[in-house]
Amino acid sequence: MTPEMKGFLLLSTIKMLVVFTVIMVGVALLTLMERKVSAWMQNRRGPNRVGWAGLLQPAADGVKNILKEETFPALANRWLFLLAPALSFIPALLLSAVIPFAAPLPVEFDFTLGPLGRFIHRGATPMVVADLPIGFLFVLAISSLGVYGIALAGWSSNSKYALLGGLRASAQMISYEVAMGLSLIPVLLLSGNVSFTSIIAQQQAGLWYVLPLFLSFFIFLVSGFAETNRLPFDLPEAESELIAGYHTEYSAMKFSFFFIAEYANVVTVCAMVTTIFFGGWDIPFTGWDESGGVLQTLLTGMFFAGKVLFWIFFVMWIRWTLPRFRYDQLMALGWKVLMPLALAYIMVTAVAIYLIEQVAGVTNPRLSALALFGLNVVIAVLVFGLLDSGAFIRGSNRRQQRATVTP
Amino acid sequence: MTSPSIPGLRAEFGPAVERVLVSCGDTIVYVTRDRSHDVLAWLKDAPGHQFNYLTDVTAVEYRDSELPLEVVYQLRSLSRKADIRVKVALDKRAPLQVRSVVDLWRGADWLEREVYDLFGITFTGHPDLRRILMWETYAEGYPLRKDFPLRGHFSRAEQTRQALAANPEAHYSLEELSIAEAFDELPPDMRQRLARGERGYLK
Amino acid sequence: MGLSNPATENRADEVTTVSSISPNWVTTRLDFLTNWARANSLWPMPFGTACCAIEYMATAASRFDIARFGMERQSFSPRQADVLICAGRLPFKLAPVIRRIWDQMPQPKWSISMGACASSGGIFDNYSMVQGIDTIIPVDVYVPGCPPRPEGLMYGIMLLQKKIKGETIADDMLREEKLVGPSGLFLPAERVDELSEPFGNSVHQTRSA
Amino acid sequence: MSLRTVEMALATPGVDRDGNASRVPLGVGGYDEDFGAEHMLVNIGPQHPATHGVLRLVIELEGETVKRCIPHVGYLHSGFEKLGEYRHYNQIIPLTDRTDYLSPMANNVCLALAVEKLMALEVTERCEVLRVIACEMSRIISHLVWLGTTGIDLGAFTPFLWSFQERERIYNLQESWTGARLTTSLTRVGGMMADIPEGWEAGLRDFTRTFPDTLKEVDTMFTRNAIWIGRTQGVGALTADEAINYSLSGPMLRASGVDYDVRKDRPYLGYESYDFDVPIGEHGDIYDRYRIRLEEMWQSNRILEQALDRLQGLKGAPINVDDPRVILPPKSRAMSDMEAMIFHFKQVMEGVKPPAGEAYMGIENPKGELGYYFVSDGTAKPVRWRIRPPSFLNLASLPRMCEGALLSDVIAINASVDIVMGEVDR
Repeated sequence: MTPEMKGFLLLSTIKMLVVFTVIMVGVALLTLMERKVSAWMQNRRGPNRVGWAGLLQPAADGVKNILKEETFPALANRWLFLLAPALSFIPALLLSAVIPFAAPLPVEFDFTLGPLGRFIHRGATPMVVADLPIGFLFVLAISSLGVYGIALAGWSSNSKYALLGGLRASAQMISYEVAMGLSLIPVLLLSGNVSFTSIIAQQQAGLWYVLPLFLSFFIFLVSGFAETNRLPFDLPEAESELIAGYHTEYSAMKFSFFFIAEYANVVTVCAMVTTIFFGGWDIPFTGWDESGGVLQTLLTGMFFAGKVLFWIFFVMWIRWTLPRFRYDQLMALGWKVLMPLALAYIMVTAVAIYLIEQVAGVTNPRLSALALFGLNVVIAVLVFGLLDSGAFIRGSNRRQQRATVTP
Repeated sequence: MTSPSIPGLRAEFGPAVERVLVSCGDTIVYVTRDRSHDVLAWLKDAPGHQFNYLTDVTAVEYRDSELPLEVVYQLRSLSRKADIRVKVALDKRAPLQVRSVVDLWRGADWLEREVYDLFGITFTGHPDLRRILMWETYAEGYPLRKDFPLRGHFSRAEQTRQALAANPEAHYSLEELSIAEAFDELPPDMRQRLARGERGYLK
Repeated sequence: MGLSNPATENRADEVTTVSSISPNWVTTRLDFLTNWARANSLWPMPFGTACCAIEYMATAASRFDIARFGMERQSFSPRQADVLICAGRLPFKLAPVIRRIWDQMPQPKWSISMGACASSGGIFDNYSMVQGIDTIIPVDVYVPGCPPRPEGLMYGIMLLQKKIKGETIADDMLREEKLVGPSGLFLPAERVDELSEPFGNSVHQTRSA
Repeated sequence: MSLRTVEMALATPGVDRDGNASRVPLGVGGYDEDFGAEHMLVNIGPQHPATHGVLRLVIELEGETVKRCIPHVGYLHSGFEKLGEYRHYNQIIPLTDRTDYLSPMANNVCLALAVEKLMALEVTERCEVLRVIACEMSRIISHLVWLGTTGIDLGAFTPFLWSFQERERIYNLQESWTGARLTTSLTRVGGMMADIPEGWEAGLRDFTRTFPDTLKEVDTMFTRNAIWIGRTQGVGALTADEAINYSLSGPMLRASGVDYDVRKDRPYLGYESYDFDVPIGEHGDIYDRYRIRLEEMWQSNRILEQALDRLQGLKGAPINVDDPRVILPPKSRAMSDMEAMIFHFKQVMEGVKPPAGEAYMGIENPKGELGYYFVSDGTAKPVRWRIRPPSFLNLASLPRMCEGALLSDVIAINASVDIVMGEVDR
């Protein structure tokens, strides 16, 4: 093994450890954040008895869950029952590997470590565990694995609530997978690349994609909510109908794994939204390139975290505000609204890009992005006008007019 | 003042209207058991009366054990804003039976089940007459009868034992969904199993 | 359900031996950690039946906010719950249900009997009401009141936390539960009579008779 | 129609008679070797977050469509009516608190009115106004709980806490008047337990002034919310004829377009002299029920304001009837005056004795028409105390409303009925 490869491995291991730790601790703190945000919205205090302002509450919950009795329902399929939490937990963590979380950091070292030999690394290191050239394709592929964990959990529990939850989850996640994938194609058209690093670079050069590709962003966000089973799409664990849905029969740490997976998924979706539509770690109007130093990496990292946190807050905000969809409405929204919308949007964007870049010959990325933005404003007004008229979600078409009867 | 419906009622049913009295401004009509359903149906639909709203069905047992048990129907006419109370006296020595009025008012369904549950009065023609408040295997009797002690017939220990033995999901089955009609709809194999007493027995 | 199993041996007369492990530094440190975590993360299983359930809801709402104790995750699935809060009266028809839920909860578990009806039957000394849920499941804390004020319930919760902090993993009898015998009683019938003579206990029909 | 009773073997599900574990069949009906059953039975309750207590629903599902829904009640049967036969009339009042524990004060009022009808008593004007205030406060807090729990059932958690904040404010008023937050035992036969304390009107006036803010907030959150509308409109609809045939009452009946409100049509407590509107729905679905309950809270607020104005003119007026048969003499007189002491003694030991006869008194409770039916034989304890439970009758229409709905709709429909199990099961 060459010293360069060893250096690469060393760096990757360090990045892996850092990301894993940040995600795990972050998820723990997110549960606290969820509780605090909900408390804030409901004029409450939220946990504040353990540690300063309740900061140790996740620790208490974690330790308690580790020490709690593991239950196995009689006649549950034992192996699948055990495997399901892991199956939903691992993909959630895998996803965090491909998202760049800061500007590249110039690292240089050259040392020898006893029997391990020489480690060499030179040049800028991208701040991502694995800078995959397949970018968001990997994310789409892995995130659709998460459904197995949930469906298996629902099936193996030998409980009807769990079964219904699992069924709902698989239908819902697979449906919205389609819309999610389609919503990313305009991104591909505009950036010409699926790698996150180059998408960020493109956004630095032009505009954040939320402006030229607003509808993509909207569809992606809605599908993201559905993918993570958060309100208003939390049908798989709809508390008032299915008690706890697919994890009804899970106790202790196995239940915690589902919990962690859910929050890790939220983090991933928010990081994806940030990376694809909000410029990733880009700080607008700075135009820093890869020549920056440690300070730049730190600052961009913090900026990235800030953006992700905002979206996480947004997710929680929605959760504590909106009621839940019904199952058929959810499916109608996915298949009858979002998917055709995404398909039509692909066409419109493709034509628009062709017109702007080939026919009009605009080469400045910022200018062409601005032109697309103008187009998007028009489309958004049309689409939201249609949605608001209540043709799809409202269900008012089910309502029959009836004369008032006075006895 | 008696209700203006009384003359019409007397003219229509004659001796079936046993007596009429007024208490606290409410008119009470006693009718015989065999004509009770006819009287109620007539009161519901006859023009000029139209007691279309069944307020309540209940029963009364007096402390004097000689007095009959009474089934009480509270009727109301929503359009005329009038009330009438129809009573059917049931002799305790005879079987406690009266015609069900579920075919007139769907709302009577649960009310009659409740009267059956708490007083033991059978409503003939009721589609699904089961205990409603007490559980199906409740063995102590009919709680609102005067010969039923406040704390029940059994000791607390026995009550606890019986309650715990009553399976919370015993009725979690197709048979339970609608006991009166389920049997005929059951698949043949299940019917056979039931007949063999594998899940229970028919009586 | 674990109920039909008759208690094969009667432990009532046995001398309770507390522990096989003597407390040492390791167990006390571990005790501290486990008890701290358990006491501060009591996820309630709200078994709300009647009036007390409304006061329980008030306790969960903004003004009193049991979220401060880390209790806002109401586990309606008993598998994820730590403390069963029986809020309200318990008729005999519901007795097997609460027993089933208690059996479904994983260890360690505790229970709070909220209100007079759950604790003793309250004003409902009649044919339909269980005279205290402790004839069905073991109870850790009784909260008096009809219904108890939210402050009362929170005091009960804090008492339960105190109780949890006094537990030790060295005590292997801690979670042992006696099963109900074939007579439906925890003690043999003669012993109940003996204990309740000559006046009977508060509900004098509890005699084995 | 034949009547058959199938008695179940007392074996634990999942365990056969010999104690061996067995798999509970997930479905029923049309059993097929390869694909299993067509239908699935889902048991909701008695302990379930959406059953508002201990209701139990057995639902037969085809996919997620409800084929049949069978409610099972009685899990909170507390024997109120039996207990009432062993109590004096005034001693029944604490029992009424605990039937519909979401609106205890209105229940107290109903009991007092029923016994007063039995005894042909006329209460004083101030007492009437105070009882109106009690009824309307009850209506507001009961609808608030309905609003919050329905929000939870449809997935929106936050309005529950908003409504409980408002409830806490009414709890404070109730507490300073009656001494209890929930179980008020407010009325006595012929009067009230106590007059309102000093400065209480100011507190209620403050409430009536600020309460509409919360209503507006809820209104913005739900009334035009696309998800809320989609979940509620056209779901669980009942026609007017069906509603009457099922003996529904209260908001359930009015949502179906039947213009019937006991306060308007059989006025009691001088309701005819108050200026308020009765909202009527037209579709009979969940959305109309929601709109009606929301509007009723506005109207109750209006009535409260009018009642407070009237209370101004009735300062210092008596709240109890001047009748030693039913009202205890003041404590100071009972301690010093022989006659008063005898009355006190007889009242406490023997209780109120209405003449033999019977009376039915129905009032417009938040849930619908609550009726108390008393049969007296001239002794101090009723022969029969019957509660006409509005939510019991409203709930009986659930199977009809759930036909063809989805599983989620069942939860929403059940929430829209606004049941309180203490009253359903009594």
